[in-house]
Parts: sequence; C-alpha cells; structure tokens
Amino acid sequence: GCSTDDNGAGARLLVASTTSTYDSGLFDALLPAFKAAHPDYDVVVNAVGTGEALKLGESCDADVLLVHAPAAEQEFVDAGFGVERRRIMYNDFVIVGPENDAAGVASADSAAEAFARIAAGGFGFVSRGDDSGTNKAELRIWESAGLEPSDGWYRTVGQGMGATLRIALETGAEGAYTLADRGTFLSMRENLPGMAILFEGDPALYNQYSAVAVDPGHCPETDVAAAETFIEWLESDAGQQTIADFGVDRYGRSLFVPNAGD
Amino acid sequence: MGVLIKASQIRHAYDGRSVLNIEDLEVMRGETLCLLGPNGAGKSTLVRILNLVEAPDSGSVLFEGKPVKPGCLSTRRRMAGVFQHPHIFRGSVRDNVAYGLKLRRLPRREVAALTDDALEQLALEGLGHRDARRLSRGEAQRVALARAVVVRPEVLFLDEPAGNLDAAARRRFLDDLRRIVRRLDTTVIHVTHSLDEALSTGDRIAIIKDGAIRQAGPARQVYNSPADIFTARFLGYENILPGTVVGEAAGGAVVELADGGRVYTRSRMRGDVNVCIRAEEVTLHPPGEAEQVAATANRFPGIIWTVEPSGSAHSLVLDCGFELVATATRPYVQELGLVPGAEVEVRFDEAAAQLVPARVPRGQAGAAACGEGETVRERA
Amino acid sequence: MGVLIKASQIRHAYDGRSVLNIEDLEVMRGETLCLLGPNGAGKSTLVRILNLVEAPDSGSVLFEGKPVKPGCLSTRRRMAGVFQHPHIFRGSVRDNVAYGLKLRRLPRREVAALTDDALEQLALEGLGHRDARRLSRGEAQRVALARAVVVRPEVLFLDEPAGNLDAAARRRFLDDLRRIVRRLDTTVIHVTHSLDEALSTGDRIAIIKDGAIRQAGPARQVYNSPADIFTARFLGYENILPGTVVGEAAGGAVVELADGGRVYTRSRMRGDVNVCIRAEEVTLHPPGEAEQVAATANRFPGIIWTVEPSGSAHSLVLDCGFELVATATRPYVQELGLVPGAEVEVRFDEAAAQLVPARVPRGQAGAAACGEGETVRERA
Amino acid sequence: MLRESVSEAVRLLLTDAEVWSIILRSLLVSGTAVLMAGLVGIPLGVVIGMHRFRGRGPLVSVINTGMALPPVVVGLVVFMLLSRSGPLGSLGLLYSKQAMVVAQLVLAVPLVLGITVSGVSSVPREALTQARSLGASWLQTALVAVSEARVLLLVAIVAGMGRVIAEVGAVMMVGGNITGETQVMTTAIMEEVRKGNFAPALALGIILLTIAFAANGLMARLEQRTIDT
Amino acid sequence: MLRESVSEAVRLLLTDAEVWSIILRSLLVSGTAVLMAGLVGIPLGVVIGMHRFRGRGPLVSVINTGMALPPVVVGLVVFMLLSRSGPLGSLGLLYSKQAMVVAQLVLAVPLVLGITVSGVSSVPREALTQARSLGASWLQTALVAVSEARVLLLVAIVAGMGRVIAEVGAVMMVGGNITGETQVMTTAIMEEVRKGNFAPALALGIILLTIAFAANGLMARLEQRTIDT
Ligand SMILES: Nc1ncnc2c1ncn2[C@@H]1O[C@H](COP(=O)(O)OP(=O)(O)OP(=O)(O)O)[C@@H](O)[C@H]1O
Ligand SMILES: Nc1ncnc2c1ncn2[C@@H]1O[C@H](COP(=O)(O)OP(=O)(O)OP(=O)(O)O)[C@@H](O)[C@H]1O
Ligand SMILES: [Mg+2]
Ligand SMILES: [Mg+2]
Repeated sequence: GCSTDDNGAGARLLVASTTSTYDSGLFDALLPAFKAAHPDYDVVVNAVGTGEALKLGESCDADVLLVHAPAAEQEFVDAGFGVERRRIMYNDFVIVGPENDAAGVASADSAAEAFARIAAGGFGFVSRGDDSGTNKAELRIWESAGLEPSDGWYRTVGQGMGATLRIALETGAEGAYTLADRGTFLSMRENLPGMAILFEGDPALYNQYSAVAVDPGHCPETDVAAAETFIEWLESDAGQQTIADFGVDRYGRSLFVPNAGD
Repeated sequence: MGVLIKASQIRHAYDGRSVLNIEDLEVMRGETLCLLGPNGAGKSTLVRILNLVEAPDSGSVLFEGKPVKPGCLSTRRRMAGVFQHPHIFRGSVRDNVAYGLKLRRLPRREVAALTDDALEQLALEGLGHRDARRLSRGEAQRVALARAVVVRPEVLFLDEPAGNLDAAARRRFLDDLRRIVRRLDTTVIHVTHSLDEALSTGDRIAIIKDGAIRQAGPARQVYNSPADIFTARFLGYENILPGTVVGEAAGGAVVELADGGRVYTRSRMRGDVNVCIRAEEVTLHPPGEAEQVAATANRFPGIIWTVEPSGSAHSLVLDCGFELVATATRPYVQELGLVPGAEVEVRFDEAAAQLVPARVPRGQAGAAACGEGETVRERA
Repeated sequence: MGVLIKASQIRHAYDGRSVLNIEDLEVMRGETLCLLGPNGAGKSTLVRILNLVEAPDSGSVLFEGKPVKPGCLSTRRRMAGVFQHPHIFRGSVRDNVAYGLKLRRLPRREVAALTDDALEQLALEGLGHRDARRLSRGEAQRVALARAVVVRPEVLFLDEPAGNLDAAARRRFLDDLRRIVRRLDTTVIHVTHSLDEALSTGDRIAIIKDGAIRQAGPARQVYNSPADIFTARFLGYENILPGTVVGEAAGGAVVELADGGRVYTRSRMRGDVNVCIRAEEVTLHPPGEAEQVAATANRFPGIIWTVEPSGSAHSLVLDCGFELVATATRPYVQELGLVPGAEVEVRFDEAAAQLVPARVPRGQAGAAACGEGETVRERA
Repeated sequence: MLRESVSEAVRLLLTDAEVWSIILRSLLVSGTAVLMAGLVGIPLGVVIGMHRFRGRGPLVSVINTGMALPPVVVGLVVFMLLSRSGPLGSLGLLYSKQAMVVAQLVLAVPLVLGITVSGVSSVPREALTQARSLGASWLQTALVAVSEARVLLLVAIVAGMGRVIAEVGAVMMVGGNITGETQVMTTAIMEEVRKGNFAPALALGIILLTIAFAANGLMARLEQRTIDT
Repeated sequence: MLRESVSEAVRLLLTDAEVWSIILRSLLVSGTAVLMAGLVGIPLGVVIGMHRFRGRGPLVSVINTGMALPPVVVGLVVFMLLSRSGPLGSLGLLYSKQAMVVAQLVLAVPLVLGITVSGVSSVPREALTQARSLGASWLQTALVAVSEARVLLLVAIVAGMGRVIAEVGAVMMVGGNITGETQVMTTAIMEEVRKGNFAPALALGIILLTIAFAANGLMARLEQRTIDT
C-alpha cells in the first residue's frame, strides 16, 4: 500500500465542486489550511459540472456543494435536498476573445451590447451549453440583449470552462468570443495565446459562489457536523482570508473575492 | 473372455445425414476386432462413439454390461485411442507420450519409466526432447501410438495406425501390437484399409459400409466366405463369375458359368450365384502335367492373355472360356514359361470357389446400388 | 525427354538440425520418380522444396535449366502438390477442387467442366456440395487429389497420396494416375512407403535416408539390385546372408555363406559380402523332383521350420544349413504339403541372388549405424 | 431509474430528431474510422502474421502497447497536430468530424492489428503451403490466411468498433462536442452526465448498445451465410 | 512539445513521488480488474468456446456488444448502484479504488470473454477429442483448449488491460479523481488537459505507454519461455 492512499482516521467529507473552482487551484490553498485548523476532518473534492454536483447532492454522494448557479441552488434547497445556500465568495465573468477584437466588444457599454455586437457581425461565439452557472449567466445576457443566438457563428459545446476556452481559441481563423469566469481564465491564460479579457465590470457579470450542505433529513448518512464545520470555516476569517490571498502571488490579484455574511 | 463392449441400435447423423446405423456389435474381452470398409463408411465415427469421446444420437454402448456415456471418466480411463489424424499436443515428444500418464496422476518416477519404455517401443528414443509439433508425419504417428499404448489401456482404439509409417516401422509396430495384446490381454479395435494388416492382427473382422455392418466374424472365415458380392469385392476376390447352380456333387453346388464352364464348389446354394475365386488360389500348370496329390475337379485349359508385374508378383489374365485372373511369383512365371499366348492348365480348389448370391438380399439392395467398391470395379 | 528439374547441393536445416543434404537429383520430363525412405528421412521436405513452396537454406533448384525460387509464380503454376496431410480449404468439396482453376482465372464454364471431370475421376460426384471440412479422412484425401490433378500440372507432387484411401479407391487412383501421366505427359514425384505402389507407378526410384539419396535408378533395377545392406533391407529383401566370395562361375561370384552353403550369383564382387534374396524368389519343390527347364545351381535340401499365413500368402522359414525365408500361396502350400518338419528342395535363381558389400562404404557408415531399418530388423 | 431510462430512450428515438442525427453522426464517424482501421490494420496484420522476420517480436509488442494508448493522450496529440499553431493547423480540421475520425483511427488500428496478427499467426502453415502449391500468388495466399482467420478478423473489427464508438476522451478533445456538428453519442452522454441528467444519459447508452447489438447480430448472420463451422 | 514532454516525463518520474503513487494506483486498480476479468472471462470463455448449445449465437452477440459498452454509461450504472441512495450504497464504496475496479471489471470482461470465446472456438475439435480419448477429465480437456488457444488468451488479457488502463470515463465517475486516493494516470491526464497543462499530460501518457510496453515485452518473453511456435 501507498500511504497517501490511506484514508486518515478522521471523518471523510465529500465536497462536490464545479470544475471552475477546482481547476483554478483554489482547493490546493483551502484544503491544507482547513486541515491545519481541523485535523480530524478529511476533505475530498470531486470536480464535476454544476448540474452533476447538484445531482450528487440529491443522491447523497456529496456532503457539501460549492457551486455558482443561484437559481438552481435555490431549487435544490427548496426541494429539501439542501439545508441552505450560504454565500462564500464571488468573482466575475468576463467576455474574452481574440486580442484584435474585430467585433469591438471592448468599447461596448454593457455586456448585452457587447453580445449584440458579436451577434450583429456574426463573429464566432462559443457557449458552454452545459447548464453551468457560467452558461446560465451567458444565457441571461443574451436574453437581456433580446437576441436569440443562432447556428453558424454560435457554437454550443457542453463542456467545462477550460475546454470551452480552448475551443474558443481554436475556432475560426482568429479565435472566437466566449464568456468565462475570471478565475479560470486567469489560471489558464498562459495556455491561451492571443486571447484577452475584452469586457468586464458590468453588474450582469457578477458571479456568486455558495456553499450548500446536504440536508440530513434527505440524506441520513451525511455528516452534518463535518459539513457545518467546513462551511463555517469557509465563512470564518481564516477561511475568507485564504480565499482573498489565493492567486495574488501568481496573478497579481485575487481570483475570488470573499463575501461571506455580506 | 465374455463380451466387453456391446453397442446396440447406434444411430448417428451429421448435418441431418445419417452416417451410422449399427444394429448390434459385440467386442469380446481380449480380442482384436478389425473394422474394414470403404471411405466414408462410418468407421471413424464408430470408433469415436465406442471410445466414449462422442455421444451417438441414439442407441447405447454397454461396457462390461453396464450402459456408459461419454461423461464416464472412469470407463474412459480404461481406454485409449489413436485417431486417424492424430492431434499432437504442444510440447516435446516426451510430454506427448507422458500425457495420459500425467492425466492419471501417476507418480513422477513411474511416468518417466513408462514413457521411456513406450519411446523405445516405437523407436522414438532419439526424439524425446524434440518439439512434437515439428516432426515428420510418420514420426508424429509413432508419437500418437506411443502415447496411447503407454497408458496400458484395457481397450485400445486404432484408426489406421500404420498410415504414414515406413515399412519397417509398420512391421515392427504390428509385431509389437500382437505382443502387447497377448501379454496385457488388451482388447483392440483396429480400423484399417489393409486386408493384410487385418488378417495379421485381427481375431475377428467386421466389414462396415454406409454406416451398417455388412459382415462380421472370425478373420479367416470372413476372408474365405464373403457374404455377398460387395464383401467379396471388398475382400479382394479378383474373380467374380456369374453363373447358375445346376446340381450338386461331393457335398457342394455345381455351377454352370454364364460364360460357359462348370465349377465345382463346397458351398450349397441355389439359383443364380456368383463364383468368387482369389487370384492367388488359381494355380497354373503345364498342360497335361502329371496329377498331383490334392486333385481338384476344377481344371480348365486356358490361354494366357496378359502378364503384368504387379509389385512383387505377376498378375496374369487368362482365357478359359471365361476370363480368369491369376497371380504367380517371378520364378514360377519364368519356370513355367508364362508368356502371353502360352497354353496352360488352370486349376483351383473346390474350397477356393466361394458362392455368393447373384443379387444382394432385398433389404440391402438400395444401399449397395451405389456402393463405391462396385462402381470402381465396373469402371476399371 | 530431358531433365525437367534439377536440384543440386540442396541443404536444409530445421532448428539447427540438418534434415536435407541432396548432392544432386534430376527429374526427367514425363517420368514418375518415386521417393522411398524411412520416417523422418526428409522426403516431405524435399517435395516442398522442389514444389517451390519452401526455400532451401542453400543450393539451387533448376527448372528447365533455369534457377527458380519459391517466388516464381509462373513456374509454380505449372506444378501442383498433394501433401501428406492435405489442408482442406473452407467451403464445399467443389470449391476445393475448383480452387486451383479459379486461381488461374479460367473462364467459369471451363472451371465447371474440369471440376466435374476431376470429381468423377475420384468418385466424388455425390459429395460436390458437401462441406469439405466435414469429410472422412479418406474422402478428404480424394478431394486433395482431385484438387491437384484438376489443374493438369506439368509436375505433380504426391506425398503419400494413397494413405487413408480404401483399397478400391487406391487401386483406382493409381490406375487413373498412370493413365493421366501417359496421356498428359505429366512428371510425377511420388513419395510412398509402399514398395508395391512404387513399383507399379514409378519409372525411377530414389531411396532417401537421413536427408541424403542413398540409391536412385530405374525402378526394377533398384528393386533388383540394392546398393547396400540398408537399401536391401528397405527394399524388402527378407534373406540377407553374410558370406565371402570364394571364386567365380558362369560369369558371377560364388559365395561361401558364413553359416555354410555355397551360393552362385550373377554379380561380381570380392571379399566379404551379403547375399540378398527375396522370399518370393525362393521356390520349394518336392525332394528329388524332376529337373525343370530353367535349372539353377542354387539348390539346397531344406527342412521347414515354420509356416505362417501372412495376408494372402504364407511365409515359411526353412533350415537349409543357413536360415531362409520363402513365401508360397495357399494352394502351393497345400499341394506340396508344406508343413513344419517337411523336407523340401529349395531353389533360387542365380540372378535372384544379389550381392551387397558386407559393410556400408566408409563415408556412409556413420549415417547407417543408427539406421532405423536395421535396428528394427535386428530387434524383430 | 432503468425503467425510466428505457422509456426515455424510446421517447428520444420517437420525438427527438437531434438524437437521430447524433446517432447517425456517431455511426458515420466511428464507421469510417473502423473501416479505415480495417483497411490499414487487416492487410498489415495479415502480412505481419504470415511472415517471420527479424524484429517481429518487438513490433508485435509495440502493436499490443498501442492497445493501451489512452484516448485522452491520442486526443491531445491529434489536437496539437491540428491546432492552429500545430504543424497541420492550416488544414483547419480541428473540431471537425474528420479530426474525430483521425483520432479514432489511431485508437482502432492497434486493436485491429493486434488481433489480426495473432489470428493470422495461428493459421496452420500447411494452409498457406497448400495454397502456394496449387498456384496461389502471394495475394491469393494471403486471402487464404484471411479466410482461415476470418472469425478473429471479425472479432478484430468488432473490438475496434467497440473501442471507438464507446470512446469519449479523444473525440471530446478534437471534436469539441459542438452541438449539431461534432456531437456524438458518447460526448452527448458525457454532457448529460455533467448536467446531472442521468436518465437521458442512460437512455443514450441503451440506444448505443441496441445499435451495437443489432450490428453484431447482422455481422454474425452475414458471417454464417458465407461460411459454416 | 514532444521533446519537452519527454523531459517533463523524466523529471516527473525522478522528482515527483505523487506521480509514482498515481502510477502504482493505476497498475493496482487496472491490474486487479484485469486479473478478475481473466478469472471470470477465461474460464467462462473456454466453456462457451468448447461447447455448442442452443442460444450460443445470441450469447456471443451479447458478449461482443459488451465491447461497445461506453465507459461513461458503465461508470454511471456502477455509480447508481454504489451511490448512497443506491441499492449497494450501504457498502460505502463510491469514490474508492474498489469502485474503480468494479467499473473496469465490467469493461474488461466482454473483451476478454469475446476474444477467448473465438480463440477457443477455433481450436480444432480433434485436440479435445484426442485429450478425452487419452483419459482427460472435463477440466483436463479444458486445459488443452487453453493451451491450444494460449496466444489469443494472451491477446485477450492484453486487450483487456489496454482497455481499462487507458479508460477515463468510468473511473472518473466512480472514483472521482480524488487526489491521493482515487486519482489514476488517465484521470490525472484528464485533469491536466482540462487545466491546459499539455506537457505534463503528455508526459503522463508517455509514462503509461512505457509501462505498457515493458509489460508487453515481459509477457511475450514469458510466453516464449514456456512455449515455442
Ligand atoms: N464432422 C462431420 N460433419 C459432417 N459429416 C461428417 C463429419 N465427420 C464425418 N462425416 C461424414 O460421415 C461419414 C462417415 O465418416 P467417417 O469419418 O466415420 O468415415 P470412415 O469410415 O472413417 O472413412 P475413412 O475411411 O475415409 O476414414 C462420411 O460420409 C463423412 O463425410
Ligand atoms: N517444421 C519443422 N520443424 C522442425 N523440424 C522438422 C519440421 N518438419 C520436419 N522436421 C524434421 O525434419 C526431418 C525430415 O522431415 P520430413 O517431414 O521431410 O520427413 P519425411 O521423410 O517426409 O518423413 P515421413 O515419412 O514420416 O513423412 C524429420 O526429422 C522431422 O522431424
Ligand atoms: Mg476414418
Ligand atoms: Mg513426410
């Protein structure tokens, strides 16, 4: 046997996370800090799509969800699967695309306008199309722009953020536009030559992450105490500080802004 | 010395074609039973069924009076078979020969000793460590033989065991076989196409054709008294002369041949018959030679048509009114001056003239109508 | 009628063991060359090499004077082979027989006609549509034969073609073969373990042992004049009597046998020899019988030791001072009253007494020392 | 869940034109890849299987190793080749069916090749010798080998098809699962799973298996028609 | 990129203990799965291959269909079984190596079974008849079949190992790619690819292939030692 394989003595807490959070490397910072504070608990992270994460919660195969799809989360809680949504942090979505920005997205006044410019010119746009928080935010923006994206220039890929970014990079002669969460984009930036953040700052691009503990009424086996301890730690100053510090050394700024209790 | 194996009502079909239909066959303990028959007669199929490696569609095989099925390992372990195209197992010659012994979980030392014996018996000593898959056919055949005799089976099945053996090896194997059989009281079922082999090894002979047994009995008796025209041809009777029984003399029928001439026999039969005489039973004499001790009533003046060397003997065709085939070894041909056109006196013993009915009995007529033995002879 | 195939300096080894070492072998156009030899002698290997389906390690095969390699399709298409264990292709009997014709892209109608012919020739008409993989061994062998003759090859290779054939089919095939060969002027290389077969089909015989040709020549000549003690045994000389040449008479050597007795021969040789006499060349006569036309100086009084039926003849062992084996057919045994203990006069022709050197010539001694033919005979 | 999925499968087949186009695309892409793998792998496998030559052992090891090629890595390599910055970028093949065919081809070839080689290797040499002796050219001899090893060649094709049609990593990478363009059954299943829609994912799986079963049945029947044993 | 990846591979092997534990885990999980698949698939395949019985044709079709089982679907079904809300949830096996073994077992069995069945089917019947005639029990006869078909049994194992060790969909679903617990080579590759770190992904792929190649070489040598031809 291999010692790293052995489960520690402590309780095992299953966290279902979206790939965007996981792939940014946030958990690599969070888990050691949590372990230092609560050595009795072993947190394991399962990186899946938002939809799958909710499904894992529903089938009791996760104890805590860390997701960013407010409406779906609320449904989850309302259905009695989750205890409550607890805000942990936010970051924002950004519109990214080829540096030369043929559609002129950079000069748009709003996200909706930026999308409208892309649509008008029929420039390539890649949609995640996977019902993730990012995807839902994107669809809301199209709606607010009053547009129905159509075939040809608009491509739905049903994949995670990383894959979607890469497809956007490789689409067409120059690359295509897409909506990404800042964290993932920044963490992948060096692998995305020629792509840049073209539009940011619109309130419509706000991206809230919440933690949801699975309801012990629905899942008797879930370790309520562990889940509560983990979420409370995330909300604690220590947890919030860890989130705030994450990425500063590497990207020069935080990838996530802690906002528990706001 | 009772019945060891008894097969009754064995029916077997392949792809819906019936290939075996044995009413009743008994194999005595300790005897050697030779199976003879044309290609495709069902000999190999019968062997596989008696060897309990294939189940017949219907019918039963009794071993020591008890019905046995292919599943019965304990009975199967008292038998061993050499099939017509023996399958050689992967491994060395030794491995192959030791196979049956290992299956029986004999102690290692015994396996080694018995294997050495068997290898020696078939002159395979030098080949023990060779890859058994890379032998010549004849060598492989010997491995198959060694592999079967090494387990000292109570019943040994041999399906053309001497095919591909060179003359010396064949002779030696048949000698050894006789010795083994006598010593170990082995029961042998031996399929062969060689009448000589059957006569030299077989206590009894069964002739099988179209899946059915046409004649069975002690070897010499079958050899000397064919039951019908098919078996006569099959047993190598070169002369089969149609005729009619016209009377009786000296305890046998007198036959008027269709082509003229009168033949005296020791058999009793009526109506239309065929007179069957082996070529080697016909002796040739200088015309008017002094009477010998064993006189015979069957003496005909004849003229030699053709003389052809055939192997170690010569084959002669004579005109005695009817056509007759005789054989003679070279010295006799030379001594008697047997050349085409020569006049000779032809004799054959009354006992050598066997009668068979002119027609195959009703029940078998259909089967015999397309018999290969016949068509071949007719075309020749 | 010149040389069609010439093989020289052919060497071949399997797994580092030399199995073939042919100095020189010529096959004449239109002839039938029979290859005889013990198991494992290398016959099949030689056939594969001459048939251009296997390349020898070294040496060359010339066809019509030109060197040919296995790659040479045009030459290969003028040949066809029936191997010792013929591989039957998937499909019906017809498919198998038509295979070679289809390979040559003959028109469909011609394929059908030729196939029908070949099926008929081997009495396979009824089996045309049967699955060729589900035949009895003998039937399969016939398919293999039909498949090779149907392409009317200029050179036909037959490696034990008659193994597994029933007696009638074998006779018919050999007859047909002779006919085909005569009509189409086919060159045949025929491997067999049957001396009779070799004598009845072969124009020439080559005896091969341990990969080398020990004797080759016209069939009857090889049959009648063995070159050494190995070939003598291999050719079935039952009597091999050691002795010493003591003089000359009537153009041949006079041999004093080691066991006593003086044999007159037609051969010339000196020193220690073996006198080889076939059993069927020995004739038995009532003691004091009147002199016949073809007199011989070799006449010995003898006493019969044993008389044993062996197939269609009887085998007799006599004491004439030395031991002698003779054969006689049943009627002669009966007529002459040949029973153990009987006294007879034994005669054999001077021409029937062949001389071979007492020892195998130096160069071959090693090879012959462990010859199977010998060990087998010595043990018997 | 299973009952639910079966009825979902039926519903999808009856009502969803998109599902049909995904099925057809899957069959087209994987069918093409396996066809090409067969065209490459079978002849090559027959040649390797029929001959003994130096370096054959290591070559067979390389082929067998190819069976363990991880689809993701294959996808990655094909991606890098076809990427705009890659050597074949100018072809503009990335995120196309052609790219998926290429990736699946790379995955199918070792399996087809490996099974073919061992199938043909176990054809008795007498079969080939006999064919040559009756005048078979090199190609005609090879056809005998094919005919003798046919059951295993069929298994090679079936296993190859099984590998590629069930594979998701490579096609996802080089095809991109673009709706209406490069989405195939497995990537669609993956997408549904990601979305947490397990029932339609299972439904698609059931449809895939049904198709595979039908295809196998058809093949087996075809094989039996031309052949027996 | 390739050169870069090779040196990255070497660097990972030399410096990264985590990589070694991932490799060992991969081998452990897939090795166990294939071993079990062999223990199930080979005997069963030998039995099916040796006998002719009613319904054999359809059964073989089902087995062959199993080769096209999409790993994601297998993962999904195993997930549903092992899920806490599933029938076997109480075992608590989800996101464990055991769960991955189960999923890979399901994937490997049809391949091992299918190749074994066709390999054993093509063993000449005379081999079995001859063994029986010399006194082989049922089991001893089966061993003859195994020995005759050994090359294909080896290919079956190799193909099965290839299928599972390269597979990512199922282990990802039921194992969860949990660092230090259920992360295997393919899920690690997948993660790196997702993050856009192609060089380490390729490096891991190269390591995987190197291991597979070494294993194949070893197997081939073992096979040759006991056997010839
Ligand atoms: N596996 C099989 N499938 C279908 N038919 C078969 C099978 N084996 C044998 N046969 C047929 O059954 C009949 C009897 O075959 P069998 O092998 O018993 O004959 P045999 O007497 O041994 O002939 P041979 O002297 O040629 O060896 C033949 O007509 C043969 O074609
Ligand atoms: N594939 C092979 N690999 C290794 N050795 C072989 C192979 N084939 C034949 N041999 C050996 O080569 C020698 C000659 O074999 P070959 O088959 O030519 O003999 P043969 O004269 O035809 O014998 P038989 O009368 O038994 O058919 C034998 O000692 C045999 O064991
Ligand atoms: Mg037979
Ligand atoms: Mg031979």
